[in-house]
Amino acid sequence: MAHPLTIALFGITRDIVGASSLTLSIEKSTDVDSLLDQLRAQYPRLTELNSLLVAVNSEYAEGNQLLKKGDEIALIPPVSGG
Amino acid sequence: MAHPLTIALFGITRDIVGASSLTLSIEKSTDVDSLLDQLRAQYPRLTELNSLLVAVNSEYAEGNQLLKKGDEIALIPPVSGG
Amino acid sequence: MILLTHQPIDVPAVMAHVQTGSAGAVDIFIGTVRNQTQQKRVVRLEYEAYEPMALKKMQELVDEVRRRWPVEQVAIVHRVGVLDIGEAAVVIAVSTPHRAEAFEACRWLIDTLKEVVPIWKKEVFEDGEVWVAAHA
Amino acid sequence: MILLTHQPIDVPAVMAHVQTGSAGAVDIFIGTVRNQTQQKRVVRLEYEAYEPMALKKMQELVDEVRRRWPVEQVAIVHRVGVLDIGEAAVVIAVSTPHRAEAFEACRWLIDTLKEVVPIWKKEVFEDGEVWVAAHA
Repeated sequence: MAHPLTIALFGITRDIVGASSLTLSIEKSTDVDSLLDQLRAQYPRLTELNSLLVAVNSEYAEGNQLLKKGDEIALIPPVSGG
Repeated sequence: MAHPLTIALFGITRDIVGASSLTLSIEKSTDVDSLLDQLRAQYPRLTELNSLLVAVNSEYAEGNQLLKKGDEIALIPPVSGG
Repeated sequence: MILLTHQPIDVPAVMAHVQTGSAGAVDIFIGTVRNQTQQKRVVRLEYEAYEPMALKKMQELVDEVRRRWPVEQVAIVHRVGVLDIGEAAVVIAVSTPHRAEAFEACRWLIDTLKEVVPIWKKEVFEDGEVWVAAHA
Repeated sequence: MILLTHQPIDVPAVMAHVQTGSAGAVDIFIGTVRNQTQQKRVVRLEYEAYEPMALKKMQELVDEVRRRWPVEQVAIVHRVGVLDIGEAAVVIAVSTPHRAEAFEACRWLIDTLKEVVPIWKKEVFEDGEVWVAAHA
Protein backbone atom coordinates (compact mmCIF):
# COMPACT_ATOMS: atom_id res chain seq x y z
CA MET A 1 0.00 0.00 0.00
CA ALA A 2 1.53 3.30 -1.09
CA HIS A 3 1.44 6.38 1.09
CA PRO A 4 2.44 10.00 0.49
CA LEU A 5 5.70 11.34 1.90
CA THR A 6 6.59 15.04 2.04
CA ILE A 7 10.29 15.88 1.83
CA ALA A 8 11.67 19.24 2.93
CA LEU A 9 14.37 20.68 0.64
CA PHE A 10 17.17 23.11 1.46
CA GLY A 11 20.10 24.80 -0.23
CA ILE A 12 21.06 23.34 -3.56
CA THR A 13 18.46 20.56 -3.40
CA ARG A 14 15.77 23.24 -3.27
CA ASP A 15 17.29 24.86 -6.36
CA ILE A 16 17.54 21.52 -8.22
CA VAL A 17 13.97 20.51 -7.50
CA GLY A 18 12.67 24.05 -7.87
CA ALA A 19 10.55 23.89 -4.73
CA SER A 20 11.03 23.96 -0.96
CA SER A 21 9.35 20.59 -0.56
CA LEU A 22 8.06 17.74 -2.67
CA THR A 23 5.59 14.95 -2.07
CA LEU A 24 6.21 11.42 -3.31
CA SER A 25 4.08 8.34 -3.19
CA ILE A 26 6.16 5.53 -1.67
CA GLU A 27 5.65 1.86 -0.90
CA LYS A 28 5.19 0.92 2.73
CA SER A 29 8.57 -0.80 2.96
CA THR A 30 10.67 1.94 1.36
CA ASP A 31 13.97 2.67 3.06
CA VAL A 32 16.23 5.73 2.88
CA ASP A 33 18.43 4.34 0.11
CA SER A 34 15.40 3.51 -2.04
CA LEU A 35 14.06 7.01 -1.53
CA LEU A 36 17.39 8.48 -2.61
CA ASP A 37 17.46 6.23 -5.69
CA GLN A 38 13.97 7.34 -6.63
CA LEU A 39 14.88 11.03 -6.19
CA ARG A 40 18.12 10.73 -8.13
CA ALA A 41 16.27 9.08 -11.02
CA GLN A 42 13.77 11.90 -11.02
CA TYR A 43 16.32 14.73 -10.51
CA PRO A 44 19.63 13.56 -12.03
CA ARG A 45 21.50 16.70 -10.88
CA LEU A 46 21.27 15.33 -7.32
CA THR A 47 23.93 12.78 -8.34
CA GLU A 48 26.43 15.64 -8.81
CA LEU A 49 26.45 16.57 -5.10
CA ASN A 50 29.40 15.84 -2.83
CA SER A 51 27.05 14.05 -0.50
CA LEU A 52 23.32 13.72 0.02
CA LEU A 53 21.88 12.56 3.32
CA VAL A 54 18.37 12.11 4.57
CA ALA A 55 17.12 13.35 7.92
CA VAL A 56 14.21 11.54 9.51
CA ASN A 57 12.58 13.40 12.39
CA SER A 58 15.57 15.77 12.64
CA GLU A 59 18.10 12.94 12.89
CA TYR A 60 20.56 11.71 10.24
CA ALA A 61 19.22 8.37 8.99
CA GLU A 62 21.06 5.21 7.90
CA GLY A 63 20.43 3.92 4.36
CA ASN A 64 18.42 0.92 5.55
CA GLN A 65 16.07 2.87 7.83
CA LEU A 66 12.43 2.33 6.85
CA LEU A 67 10.31 5.41 6.30
CA LYS A 68 7.07 5.43 8.25
CA LYS A 69 3.92 7.39 7.69
CA GLY A 70 4.12 10.72 9.53
CA ASP A 71 7.93 10.83 9.54
CA GLU A 72 9.37 14.30 9.00
CA ILE A 73 11.80 13.87 6.12
CA ALA A 74 14.40 16.29 4.76
CA LEU A 75 17.15 16.07 2.18
CA ILE A 76 20.48 17.26 3.57
CA PRO A 77 23.02 18.33 0.93
CA PRO A 78 26.58 19.17 2.13
CA VAL A 79 26.24 21.58 5.04
CA SER A 80 28.21 24.85 5.08
CA GLY A 81 27.30 26.75 8.21
CA GLY A 82 29.74 28.82 10.22
CA MET B 1 85.33 53.88 39.99
CA ALA B 2 81.93 53.16 41.49
CA HIS B 3 78.72 54.66 40.15
CA PRO B 4 75.15 54.67 41.40
CA LEU B 5 72.59 52.39 39.82
CA THR B 6 68.85 52.68 40.39
CA ILE B 7 66.84 49.47 40.18
CA ALA B 8 63.08 49.43 39.67
CA LEU B 9 61.20 46.84 41.73
CA PHE B 10 57.86 45.14 41.06
CA GLY B 11 55.59 42.57 42.61
CA ILE B 12 57.17 40.48 45.31
CA THR B 13 60.59 42.09 44.95
CA ARG B 14 59.00 45.42 45.85
CA ASP B 15 57.49 43.80 48.95
CA ILE B 16 60.78 42.13 49.93
CA VAL B 17 62.82 45.31 49.60
CA GLY B 18 60.03 47.47 50.98
CA ALA B 19 60.38 50.12 48.26
CA SER B 20 59.54 50.55 44.59
CA SER B 21 63.18 51.21 43.71
CA LEU B 22 66.60 51.07 45.29
CA THR B 23 69.92 52.65 44.47
CA LEU B 24 73.19 50.75 44.76
CA SER B 25 76.74 51.83 44.27
CA ILE B 26 78.39 49.41 41.84
CA GLU B 27 81.81 48.98 40.34
CA LYS B 28 82.25 49.95 36.71
CA SER B 29 82.69 46.35 35.54
CA THR B 30 79.72 44.86 37.36
CA ASP B 31 77.66 42.40 35.35
CA VAL B 32 74.09 41.17 35.86
CA ASP B 33 75.08 38.08 37.85
CA SER B 34 77.22 40.16 40.23
CA LEU B 35 74.35 42.56 40.76
CA LEU B 36 72.03 39.66 41.59
CA ASP B 37 74.59 38.21 44.03
CA GLN B 38 74.91 41.58 45.74
CA LEU B 39 71.09 41.93 46.01
CA ARG B 40 70.59 38.39 47.28
CA ALA B 41 73.21 38.96 49.97
CA GLN B 42 71.43 42.12 51.05
CA TYR B 43 67.86 40.70 50.77
CA PRO B 44 68.07 36.93 51.43
CA ARG B 45 64.36 36.40 50.74
CA LEU B 46 65.13 37.03 47.05
CA THR B 47 66.74 33.57 47.01
CA GLU B 48 63.35 32.00 47.70
CA LEU B 49 61.88 33.11 44.39
CA ASN B 50 61.18 30.68 41.55
CA SER B 51 63.24 32.85 39.27
CA LEU B 52 64.74 36.32 39.29
CA LEU B 53 65.76 38.06 36.09
CA VAL B 54 67.17 41.48 35.36
CA ALA B 55 65.89 43.76 32.63
CA VAL B 56 68.29 46.29 31.16
CA ASN B 57 66.65 49.01 29.10
CA SER B 58 63.39 47.00 28.92
CA GLU B 59 65.10 43.86 27.62
CA TYR B 60 65.86 40.61 29.48
CA ALA B 61 69.62 40.57 30.13
CA GLU B 62 72.10 37.69 30.15
CA GLY B 63 74.10 37.06 33.33
CA ASN B 64 77.35 38.31 31.84
CA GLN B 65 75.96 41.59 30.49
CA LEU B 66 77.86 44.58 31.89
CA LEU B 67 75.81 47.34 33.48
CA LYS B 68 76.56 50.79 32.13
CA LYS B 69 75.89 54.18 33.63
CA GLY B 70 72.45 55.40 32.58
CA ASP B 71 71.07 51.89 32.00
CA GLU B 72 67.44 51.47 33.07
CA ILE B 73 67.49 48.44 35.36
CA ALA B 74 64.60 46.44 36.78
CA LEU B 75 64.29 43.23 38.76
CA ILE B 76 61.84 40.80 37.17
CA PRO B 77 60.41 38.18 39.54
CA PRO B 78 58.22 35.40 38.01
CA VAL B 79 55.64 37.11 35.82
CA SER B 80 51.95 36.29 36.21
CA GLY B 81 50.01 38.43 33.78
CA GLY B 82 46.94 37.28 31.91
CA MET C 1 22.24 29.90 24.89
CA ILE C 2 21.38 28.31 21.55
CA LEU C 3 19.92 30.57 18.93
CA LEU C 4 19.20 30.92 15.24
CA THR C 5 18.50 34.54 14.44
CA HIS C 6 17.42 36.56 11.42
CA GLN C 7 18.75 39.71 13.12
CA PRO C 8 22.39 40.82 13.47
CA ILE C 9 24.02 38.88 16.29
CA ASP C 10 24.40 40.86 19.52
CA VAL C 11 27.96 39.80 20.30
CA PRO C 12 28.29 41.65 23.63
CA ALA C 13 25.12 39.89 24.83
CA VAL C 14 26.61 36.52 23.87
CA MET C 15 29.78 37.38 25.78
CA ALA C 16 27.86 38.55 28.81
CA HIS C 17 25.98 35.25 28.80
CA VAL C 18 29.13 33.17 29.33
CA GLN C 19 30.98 35.33 31.85
CA THR C 20 30.65 33.98 35.36
CA GLY C 21 32.53 34.47 38.60
CA SER C 22 33.87 30.94 38.55
CA ALA C 23 35.23 31.06 34.99
CA GLY C 24 38.77 32.30 34.54
CA ALA C 25 38.81 32.02 30.76
CA VAL C 26 36.46 32.88 27.95
CA ASP C 27 37.12 32.06 24.30
CA ILE C 28 34.92 33.52 21.62
CA PHE C 29 34.94 32.62 17.97
CA ILE C 30 33.27 34.87 15.42
CA GLY C 31 32.86 33.76 11.83
CA THR C 32 32.35 36.79 9.62
CA VAL C 33 31.48 37.36 5.98
CA ARG C 34 34.65 37.82 3.94
CA ASN C 35 34.74 40.14 0.96
CA GLN C 36 36.36 37.48 -1.20
CA THR C 37 36.72 33.75 -1.61
CA GLN C 38 39.16 32.10 -3.96
CA GLN C 39 39.97 35.47 -5.49
CA LYS C 40 36.33 36.25 -6.31
CA ARG C 41 34.66 39.29 -4.82
CA VAL C 42 31.72 38.37 -2.57
CA VAL C 43 28.77 40.78 -2.60
CA ARG C 44 26.78 39.14 0.18
CA LEU C 45 26.03 35.77 1.78
CA GLU C 46 22.75 34.02 2.32
CA TYR C 47 22.35 31.41 5.02
CA GLU C 48 19.45 29.06 5.43
CA ALA C 49 18.84 26.43 8.08
CA TYR C 50 16.63 23.42 8.60
CA GLU C 51 15.72 25.17 11.80
CA PRO C 52 14.27 22.46 14.10
CA MET C 53 17.05 20.03 13.23
CA ALA C 54 19.75 22.73 13.41
CA LEU C 55 18.61 23.68 16.92
CA LYS C 56 18.52 20.00 17.94
CA LYS C 57 22.06 19.44 16.62
CA MET C 58 23.32 22.61 18.32
CA GLN C 59 21.86 21.33 21.59
CA GLU C 60 23.66 18.01 21.05
CA LEU C 61 26.92 19.90 20.54
CA VAL C 62 26.38 21.76 23.79
CA ASP C 63 25.63 18.50 25.63
CA GLU C 64 28.73 16.86 24.20
CA VAL C 65 31.06 19.78 24.90
CA ARG C 66 29.91 19.73 28.52
CA ARG C 67 30.74 16.03 28.74
CA ARG C 68 34.22 16.56 27.32
CA TRP C 69 35.37 19.77 29.00
CA PRO C 70 34.64 21.52 32.33
CA VAL C 71 32.50 24.16 30.64
CA GLU C 72 30.90 26.81 32.83
CA GLN C 73 28.74 28.46 30.19
CA VAL C 74 28.41 28.05 26.45
CA ALA C 75 26.61 29.96 23.72
CA ILE C 76 26.10 29.16 20.06
CA VAL C 77 24.35 31.75 17.91
CA HIS C 78 24.02 31.41 14.14
CA ARG C 79 22.61 34.01 11.83
CA VAL C 80 20.28 33.10 8.94
CA GLY C 81 19.09 35.21 6.03
CA VAL C 82 21.03 37.76 4.01
CA LEU C 83 24.36 38.99 5.44
CA ASP C 84 26.56 41.83 4.28
CA ILE C 85 30.36 41.86 4.23
CA GLY C 86 31.85 42.01 7.72
CA GLU C 87 28.74 40.81 9.53
CA ALA C 88 28.96 37.91 11.97
CA ALA C 89 27.48 34.65 10.68
CA VAL C 90 28.23 32.63 13.80
CA VAL C 91 29.35 33.41 17.34
CA ILE C 92 30.48 30.68 19.72
CA ALA C 93 31.50 31.50 23.27
CA VAL C 94 32.74 29.19 26.00
CA SER C 95 33.81 29.89 29.55
CA THR C 96 35.92 27.47 31.58
CA PRO C 97 38.03 27.62 34.73
CA HIS C 98 41.31 27.62 32.75
CA ARG C 99 42.32 28.75 29.29
CA ALA C 100 43.40 25.56 27.53
CA GLU C 101 39.91 24.12 27.93
CA ALA C 102 38.24 27.28 26.60
CA PHE C 103 40.27 27.19 23.38
CA GLU C 104 39.79 23.45 22.87
CA ALA C 105 36.06 23.46 23.55
CA CYS C 106 35.41 26.51 21.36
CA ARG C 107 37.44 25.06 18.49
CA TRP C 108 35.67 21.71 18.75
CA LEU C 109 32.29 23.44 18.68
CA ILE C 110 32.91 25.43 15.50
CA ASP C 111 34.63 22.50 13.76
CA THR C 112 31.78 20.14 14.61
CA LEU C 113 29.06 22.69 13.87
CA LYS C 114 30.46 23.02 10.35
CA GLU C 115 30.25 19.24 9.91
CA VAL C 116 26.87 18.33 11.30
CA VAL C 117 24.51 21.28 11.73
CA PRO C 118 22.11 21.60 8.77
CA ILE C 119 22.85 25.17 7.71
CA TRP C 120 23.73 26.16 4.16
CA LYS C 121 25.64 29.14 2.87
CA LYS C 122 25.22 30.67 -0.56
CA GLU C 123 27.92 33.02 -1.77
CA VAL C 124 26.64 35.73 -4.05
CA PHE C 125 29.16 37.23 -6.49
CA GLU C 126 28.74 40.07 -8.93
CA ASP C 127 28.22 37.54 -11.73
CA GLY C 128 26.55 34.58 -10.08
CA GLU C 129 26.08 32.60 -6.91
CA VAL C 130 27.01 29.22 -5.48
CA TRP C 131 25.96 26.97 -2.60
CA VAL C 132 29.21 26.41 -0.74
CA ALA C 133 30.61 22.86 -0.57
CA ALA C 134 27.77 21.36 -2.62
CA HIS C 135 30.03 20.27 -5.46
CA ALA C 136 33.58 18.94 -5.46
CA MET D 1 46.08 47.87 19.28
CA ILE D 2 48.37 47.43 22.28
CA LEU D 3 47.21 48.85 25.54
CA LEU D 4 47.70 48.78 29.31
CA THR D 5 44.72 50.32 31.00
CA HIS D 6 43.71 51.23 34.53
CA GLN D 7 40.06 51.33 33.42
CA PRO D 8 37.73 48.37 32.72
CA ILE D 9 38.54 46.93 29.29
CA ASP D 10 36.06 47.92 26.60
CA VAL D 11 35.71 44.47 25.04
CA PRO D 12 33.34 45.48 22.21
CA ALA D 13 35.84 48.17 21.17
CA VAL D 14 38.62 45.56 21.08
CA MET D 15 36.44 43.30 18.93
CA ALA D 16 35.52 46.13 16.59
CA HIS D 17 39.20 46.89 16.16
CA VAL D 18 39.99 43.47 14.68
CA GLN D 19 36.93 42.99 12.46
CA THR D 20 37.71 43.70 8.81
CA GLY D 21 36.07 42.82 5.52
CA SER D 22 38.93 40.54 4.54
CA ALA D 23 38.93 38.49 7.75
CA GLY D 24 36.65 35.47 7.90
CA ALA D 25 37.52 34.48 11.45
CA VAL D 26 37.99 36.27 14.75
CA ASP D 27 39.12 34.60 17.94
CA ILE D 28 38.95 36.46 21.21
CA PHE D 29 40.37 35.33 24.51
CA ILE D 30 39.26 36.97 27.74
CA GLY D 31 41.02 36.21 30.99
CA THR D 32 38.74 37.07 33.89
CA VAL D 33 39.09 37.21 37.65
CA ARG D 34 37.91 33.94 39.20
CA ASN D 35 36.20 33.86 42.57
CA GLN D 36 38.48 31.07 43.78
CA THR D 37 41.88 29.53 43.26
CA GLN D 38 42.96 26.23 44.76
CA GLN D 39 39.81 26.12 46.90
CA LYS D 40 40.45 29.55 48.42
CA ARG D 41 37.95 32.35 47.95
CA VAL D 42 39.44 35.30 46.07
CA VAL D 43 38.22 38.76 47.12
CA ARG D 44 39.97 40.75 44.38
CA LEU D 45 43.07 40.81 42.21
CA GLU D 46 45.74 43.45 41.82
CA TYR D 47 47.84 43.65 38.69
CA GLU D 48 50.93 45.73 38.23
CA ALA D 49 53.15 46.12 35.20
CA TYR D 50 56.60 47.38 34.38
CA GLU D 51 54.78 49.48 31.84
CA PRO D 52 57.39 50.55 29.27
CA MET D 53 58.87 47.05 29.10
CA ALA D 54 55.43 45.40 29.09
CA LEU D 55 54.36 47.53 26.12
CA LYS D 56 57.63 46.75 24.31
CA LYS D 57 57.18 43.00 24.88
CA MET D 58 53.54 43.17 23.77
CA GLN D 59 54.68 44.88 20.56
CA GLU D 60 57.24 42.11 20.04
CA LEU D 61 54.46 39.52 20.44
CA VAL D 62 52.40 41.33 17.82
CA ASP D 63 55.37 41.47 15.43
CA GLU D 64 56.07 37.78 15.93
CA VAL D 65 52.45 36.66 15.55
CA ARG D 66 52.29 38.54 12.25
CA ARG D 67 55.41 36.72 11.06
CA ARG D 68 53.97 33.32 11.97
CA TRP D 69 50.33 33.60 10.92
CA PRO D 70 48.41 35.56 8.25
CA VAL D 71 46.97 37.95 10.81
CA GLU D 72 44.70 40.72 9.57
CA GLN D 73 44.34 42.62 12.83
CA VAL D 74 45.45 41.95 16.38
CA ALA D 75 44.73 43.57 19.72
CA ILE D 76 46.24 42.97 23.16
CA VAL D 77 44.78 44.87 26.07
CA HIS D 78 45.82 44.21 29.68
CA ARG D 79 44.25 45.75 32.72
CA VAL D 80 46.34 46.99 35.67
CA GLY D 81 45.28 48.05 39.14
CA VAL D 82 42.58 46.55 41.34
CA LEU D 83 40.08 44.16 39.71
CA ASP D 84 36.89 42.71 41.12
CA ILE D 85 35.58 39.18 40.54
CA GLY D 86 34.39 38.65 36.98
CA GLU D 87 36.25 41.60 35.47
CA ALA D 88 38.46 41.09 32.44
CA ALA D 89 42.19 41.19 33.17
CA VAL D 90 43.31 40.61 29.60
CA VAL D 91 41.65 40.61 26.20
CA ILE D 92 43.40 39.28 23.10
CA ALA D 93 41.71 39.40 19.72
CA VAL D 94 42.99 38.18 16.37
CA SER D 95 41.39 38.21 12.94
CA THR D 96 42.59 36.00 10.10
CA PRO D 97 41.21 34.79 6.77
CA HIS D 98 40.41 31.31 8.15
CA ARG D 99 39.59 29.93 11.55
CA ALA D 100 42.47 27.56 12.34
CA GLU D 101 44.93 30.45 12.21
CA ALA D 102 42.79 32.64 14.46
CA PHE D 103 42.70 30.02 17.21
CA GLU D 104 46.41 29.20 16.92
CA ALA D 105 47.56 32.82 16.87
CA CYS D 106 45.32 33.83 19.78
CA ARG D 107 46.44 30.88 21.87
CA TRP D 108 50.09 31.57 21.13
CA LEU D 109 49.65 35.20 22.16
CA ILE D 110 48.11 34.49 25.56
CA ASP D 111 50.53 31.62 26.29
CA THR D 112 53.55 33.76 25.39
CA LEU D 113 52.22 36.85 27.14
CA LYS D 114 52.03 34.84 30.35
CA GLU D 115 55.68 33.82 29.95
CA VAL D 116 57.43 37.01 28.96
CA VAL D 117 55.41 40.16 29.59
CA PRO D 118 56.40 41.80 32.90
CA ILE D 119 53.03 41.94 34.60
CA TRP D 120 52.37 40.62 38.09
CA LYS D 121 49.18 39.43 39.70
CA LYS D 122 48.46 39.50 43.42
CA GLU D 123 45.57 37.41 44.69
CA VAL D 124 43.86 38.89 47.71
CA PHE D 125 42.01 36.45 49.97
CA GLU D 126 39.92 37.13 53.04
CA ASP D 127 42.90 36.21 55.24
CA GLY D 128 45.95 37.26 53.25
CA GLU D 129 47.43 37.84 49.83
CA VAL D 130 50.00 36.29 47.53
CA TRP D 131 51.97 37.25 44.43
CA VAL D 132 51.09 34.48 41.98
CA ALA D 133 53.88 32.18 40.77
CA ALA D 134 56.55 33.91 42.85
CA HIS D 135 57.27 30.85 44.98
CA ALA D 136 57.31 27.15 44.10
